[in-house]
Amino acid sequence: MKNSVSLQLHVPEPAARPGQAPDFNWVKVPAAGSVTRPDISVEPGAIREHAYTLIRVLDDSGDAVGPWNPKLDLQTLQRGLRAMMLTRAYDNRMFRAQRQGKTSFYMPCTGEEAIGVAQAMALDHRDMTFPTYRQQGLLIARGWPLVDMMNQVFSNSRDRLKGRQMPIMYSSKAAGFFSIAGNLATHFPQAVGWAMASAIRHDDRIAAGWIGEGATAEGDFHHALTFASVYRAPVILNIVNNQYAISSFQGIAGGERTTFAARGLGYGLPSLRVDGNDFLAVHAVTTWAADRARSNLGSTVIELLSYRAAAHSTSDDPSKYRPADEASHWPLGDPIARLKQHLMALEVWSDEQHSRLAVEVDNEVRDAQREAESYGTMGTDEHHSPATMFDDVYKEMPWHLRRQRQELGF
Amino acid sequence: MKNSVSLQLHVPEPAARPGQAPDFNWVKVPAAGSVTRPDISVEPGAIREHAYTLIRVLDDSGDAVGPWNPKLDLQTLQRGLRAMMLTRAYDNRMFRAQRQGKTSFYMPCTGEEAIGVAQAMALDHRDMTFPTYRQQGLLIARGWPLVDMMNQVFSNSRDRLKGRQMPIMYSSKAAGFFSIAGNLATHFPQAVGWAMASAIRHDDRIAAGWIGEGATAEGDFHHALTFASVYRAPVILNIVNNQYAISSFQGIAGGERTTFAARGLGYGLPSLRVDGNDFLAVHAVTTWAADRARSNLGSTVIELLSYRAAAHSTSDDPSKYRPADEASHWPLGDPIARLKQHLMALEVWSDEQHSRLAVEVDNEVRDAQREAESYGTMGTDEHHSPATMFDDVYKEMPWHLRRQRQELGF
Amino acid sequence: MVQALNSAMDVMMARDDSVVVFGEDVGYFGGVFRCTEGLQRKYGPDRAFDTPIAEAGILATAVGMGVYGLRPVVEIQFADYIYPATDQLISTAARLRYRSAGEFTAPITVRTPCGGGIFGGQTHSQSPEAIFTHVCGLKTVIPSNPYDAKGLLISAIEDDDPVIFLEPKRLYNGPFNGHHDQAVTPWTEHPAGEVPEGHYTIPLSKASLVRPGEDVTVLTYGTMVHVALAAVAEGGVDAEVIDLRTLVPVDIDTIVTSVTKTGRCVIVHEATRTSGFGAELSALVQENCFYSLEAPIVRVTGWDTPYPHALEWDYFPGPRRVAEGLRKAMEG
Amino acid sequence: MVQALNSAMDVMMARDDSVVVFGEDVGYFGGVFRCTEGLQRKYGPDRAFDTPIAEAGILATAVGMGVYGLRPVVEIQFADYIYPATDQLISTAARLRYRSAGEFTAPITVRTPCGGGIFGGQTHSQSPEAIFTHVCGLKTVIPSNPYDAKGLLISAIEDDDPVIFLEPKRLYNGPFNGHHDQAVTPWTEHPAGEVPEGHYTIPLSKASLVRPGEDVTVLTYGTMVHVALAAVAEGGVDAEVIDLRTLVPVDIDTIVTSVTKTGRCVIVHEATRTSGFGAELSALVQENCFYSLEAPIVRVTGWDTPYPHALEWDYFPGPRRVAEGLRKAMEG
Ligand SMILES: Cc1ncc(C[n+]2csc(CCOP(=O)(O)OP(=O)(O)O)c2C)c(N)n1
Ligand SMILES: Cc1ncc(C[n+]2csc(CCOP(=O)(O)OP(=O)(O)O)c2C)c(N)n1
Ligand SMILES: [Mg+2]
Ligand SMILES: [Mg+2]
Repeated sequence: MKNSVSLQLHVPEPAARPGQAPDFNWVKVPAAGSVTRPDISVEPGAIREHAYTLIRVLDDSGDAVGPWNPKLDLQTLQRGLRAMMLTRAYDNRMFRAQRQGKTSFYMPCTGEEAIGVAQAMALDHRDMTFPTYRQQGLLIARGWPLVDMMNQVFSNSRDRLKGRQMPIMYSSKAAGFFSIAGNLATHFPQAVGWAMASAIRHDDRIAAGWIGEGATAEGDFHHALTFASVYRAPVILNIVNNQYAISSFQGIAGGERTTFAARGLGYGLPSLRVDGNDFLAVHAVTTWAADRARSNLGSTVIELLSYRAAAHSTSDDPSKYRPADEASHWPLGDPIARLKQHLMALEVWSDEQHSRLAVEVDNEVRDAQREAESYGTMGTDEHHSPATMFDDVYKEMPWHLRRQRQELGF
Repeated sequence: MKNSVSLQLHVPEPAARPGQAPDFNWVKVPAAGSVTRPDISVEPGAIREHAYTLIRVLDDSGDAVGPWNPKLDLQTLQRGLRAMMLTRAYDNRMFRAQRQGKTSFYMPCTGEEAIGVAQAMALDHRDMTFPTYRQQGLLIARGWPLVDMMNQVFSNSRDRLKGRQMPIMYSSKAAGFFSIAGNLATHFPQAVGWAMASAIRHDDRIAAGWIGEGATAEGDFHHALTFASVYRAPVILNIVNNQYAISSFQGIAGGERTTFAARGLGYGLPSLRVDGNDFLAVHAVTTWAADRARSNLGSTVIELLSYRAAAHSTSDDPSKYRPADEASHWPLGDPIARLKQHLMALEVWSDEQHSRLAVEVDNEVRDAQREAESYGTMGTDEHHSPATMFDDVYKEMPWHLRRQRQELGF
Repeated sequence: MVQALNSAMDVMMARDDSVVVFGEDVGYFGGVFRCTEGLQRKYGPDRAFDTPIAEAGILATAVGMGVYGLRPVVEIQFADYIYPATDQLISTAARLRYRSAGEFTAPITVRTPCGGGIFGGQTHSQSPEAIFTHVCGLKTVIPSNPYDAKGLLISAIEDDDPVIFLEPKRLYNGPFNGHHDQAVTPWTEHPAGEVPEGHYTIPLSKASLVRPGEDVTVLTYGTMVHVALAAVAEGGVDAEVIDLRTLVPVDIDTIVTSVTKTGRCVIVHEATRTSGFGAELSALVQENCFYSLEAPIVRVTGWDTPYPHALEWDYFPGPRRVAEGLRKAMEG
Repeated sequence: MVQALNSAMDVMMARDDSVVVFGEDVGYFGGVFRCTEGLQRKYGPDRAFDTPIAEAGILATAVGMGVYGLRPVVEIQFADYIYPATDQLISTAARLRYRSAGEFTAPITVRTPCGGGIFGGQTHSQSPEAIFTHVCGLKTVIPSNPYDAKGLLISAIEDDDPVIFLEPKRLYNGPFNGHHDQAVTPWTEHPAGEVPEGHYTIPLSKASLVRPGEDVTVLTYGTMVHVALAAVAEGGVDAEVIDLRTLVPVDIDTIVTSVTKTGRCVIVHEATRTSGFGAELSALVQENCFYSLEAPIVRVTGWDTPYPHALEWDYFPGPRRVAEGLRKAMEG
């Protein structure tokens, strides 16, 4: 009845470790334009292959090709480029601010800017977003003031979150940007709940959630997909596969044997895999998924294939676990460079314009930082009074918190 | 950017409610023998369709057909039939025992006997099983004494679990039968952990876990599949889709838009959907999955399509939520009747033999019950001393439990 | 009590269309304890519905709905099954108002049957309230009778903070006093069994003095209120029995006033003892009434073991054990 | 302390090939706090490996491995992230021996960094020990120095019951006494910073009397041991400081002996106050030492709020607050 092979535990290993040459041969990159674009009313079962391929619009020469070309007007493309560059400039300055002791912590999204930015632009500004800590691009693309974001990062006297949250844990009801969760994945099924509520109230707003490929292993990922499928919730479920979860490569999250988009198939949800560094492709699939949601066709799962080009956070040193030059070998390139190339291919953009814009956005960040710093930084003592620490635990402060506030001397 | 359709919440509804005619038109039943049987070394991606079809061996006239025919010898078939009939007789008597006040609770597996029994027979007796409360057939097929099972159900003086667990929460290390969990799904990733341990120790024993289709919605289901996929754990992950989770039909668990076997595809696991009332098909797919596991090819997901013919438990009244005569319309029939038909088609079995066997197994259960009752039942006071309540919380009893035992008077 | 709880949800669903009710088996079937019976028929499947078996998913979607602006009332089928939802409860529901400085809130009510006495064994009998009381941002409520149950549940639903609403399942059908060998009394024979039809509230954080007395204070809640009353009656002690009703924020004034008067205190709960809510009560009493105390505070509780199925009445802190506790407190 | 913990695992992996170590980032990288550095290189990827980000999955597979016969040591990256694993911990790990009457057990050790002081905000600073102490079947251990950390971790790994092993992350690199504005002292300057290389154990359930004294007993553990010592030194009170080390089962004899002698008691922990483990300690002390107590027991704890990022030093119960607590206990 049984053979006598001795069993072995398989522990996934990445293609390359520090000291080895980067190896991305295993990343299959289909030609831009090669994937069909079905109607939004398609039966999910008919497009299962879309979970295993890669939707791409921008080809190697920067031309937009194929059925997923969203045919965005020039102004939209330039807005997108600007927002991505602003996001990168913001990340760079905030990362440095941490090194200068102005904040305790920072997390950049370098290399992943197309995701937050293009998706914000493809959604309606009234739609609700449930991001992770790596979608600052959403807030920036929605035009939220950098100064307000920095106030949070600096935990200063104008920090709307009153210094309570770690840096980058933004929250803005006005911007439709849900309070970032420290506990991975918790927000993902909450996005589904929000969407269910919108459906219960016959509203027309939809929700979108983001999750890292690493965090898909949490139970809450499964809860999100289950509830989204059962109730056909109007929600877009985005998986950002940036290859890493702190030190562990995507194989440890379950990416060795299939794609992350494939997860969605198990729930009967249409699942698209997209080149996450291709602004146009990201915009196009997000629009498709949003249209489905708005048409009561339910939820779509999107895997955005990208690469975390920088450290996980200011506390991390990626050279400890991956080849130092791996980022430059990432086969899908850099989202900003690729959109720039596209605009240049369209002959509406030049290197000079690009350099000028780079200076412009950097100045914008610098000015914002100057203002935010005038309200205090982590090092200074300009923050909210310790008395505020007892507010908002409950709507009304109960007796025991009043007593504790007194104990502290307030 | 958005249309103005007003959103609606979709809440799945079963095909028929009490007072309506049973409706199983939505159950697609492919012909027996129509599904291919790939080699165990097949790439999981090559057999995705196996998650959407139904592997069947017994055809309508009771003949065993097609590539999945396990070609079991007569003795095995008769052992299987007997174990299924013994299981049913056991369930019937224990259900009645609850009505007579001899136990506080009981849960039958009526209609699902092929699952526990055929799977126990396809596994090696040294393999470890992590069942739910509806796989008593496993224990019975492994020849575990009925009296011991009843002692647990009656919480009597011979109950090895010392009256601590609710009836039917069997546990037997000797039988390779893991202690039944009250908290659904918790044991499913534990089965994976056991299998990982077996691989770490280069053992040759594999594990098998069972879960109801309702409980697949728990996070632990997702954890099981993720870890099984990542580490290629030698474990069989069985989903018993018996159409109901107490009162809610499988659509509420996410079965409206796809199959439960399809869940496994999202993790790159080969996933087979099988007629759970077809003893031969269940035996065959289990053997296939066990061979894969033993050959270091990793985990297989199996959806066993069946129907919960009786009440969820003695506390349940299914006529409140489903048509009273639904069971008799279930298109896959009854597992005992179908194996009987097969044996008769083989001309090795007769109605008389069958009736004789039915009496024989019922007598066996009756005798066992008589013995078990002699050690006490719920109503009587023959159970373990209250002093034993404080044992086994820890390996050594700490001071506070010793004091509490004294407080109780021991 | 089942009808009272049902009525509270019915009243609130009728008054406020942002109230939605969901959980395992609560829709068409009306809940395994029948508490949501009829709500789906009356308010439609998008206001009262069944969910997948995923307690974390139930809590998570409830939080998301709360963020949207709804007021979800969810059922966890047994309190023993709330653990998969712990992260959603602690890390998000309880912390959302704080972490967003009041912009996002989760005004949810989590109903769940707790306690033993129905031979449910270790996974249908637990009383996990202490865990919730340790989580700042959560309120924890346990009614002991139908009148309170309805008034407290309406207050919980109207409350803008997340409330864990524990329902002692042994009280669903009558005021059980711990004498398991005696005939079951139905609520109809109990004064608090009479429940007005419409909307009324019992404020959260207000205890109820269910029996005034001079000699010793009994702090308790849920099923044990009735057990304590029985023990007091049988033991002939002039005890003041306080039904806390809300555990956090607890009604400290009522506690302090009583213990200051009696100088003695017995705490009674069904949950396991170590780090149970009785520990917090004991700490509070000794911090606030130290100089009035004439004898050590006594805790009468479930043992620090899982709830054993067949030995459930040896586990349950019945009237005999409460009476012993009273004696101990009186003797000092 | 990081090296001490690493050494404990190293020693045990070398002695007992059933010991396996896993968790998020613990394999190749060696853990975000570097506690498992080098173990994968030394013992291979099937004895020290990375896991998917699923705390419940980590605990569940650990339980399954325990059932098989291994002795898993798992890391939860921050104690704040243990909540998704609550159900596996409470419903299975803690209950398995009981529910199977000893046939199946889960001899697992769950290591996890706890406490604040590194500007981690509300989701990297929590001290959830009270929850585990309420769960019968679990043991809860918190070391306060490298020597103890190694000896206790070896005991935990060798123990046949599931042990929650909380590592105060602010102590990883030195004996932090709460004076956050002073220079960091490394462990090399502390006597307990010296850690023998090989195998040795510190028994579970034995407290350590870190400072004998006559006037008041301080019950504490983890980081707060050092804060309490600083407060005592600065306040000039002759306090007896007890480092509990194991919370459950707690060393009741050491506690009772001390409080009976001093007649006063201050309990110090970093966790939120309400239903914290201080409540249980307070209850135990007053139950066992009532007639010796000359003043109310004082609790000095974290506030009942989430741990606020920028206001962390207003939240942290530092030496000033502990000294105030001592004064209060002395004045009565
Ligand atoms: C519940 C929980 N477990 C662990 C962590 C610690 N942690 C923070 S980020 C991270 C990696 C997440 O990786 P991924 O989901 O891929 O997102 P990415 O950082 O790549 O954007 C981990 C393990 C956490 N925050 N929450
Ligand atoms: C965590 C948890 N939640 C809820 C329950 C209550 N419960 C017991 S059985 C059951 C239905 C399970 O249905 P399914 O998984 O389909 O198994 P079946 O009963 O059909 O065999 C429920 C909800 C439980 N035991 N554990
Ligand atoms: Mg990632
Ligand atoms: Mg079922």
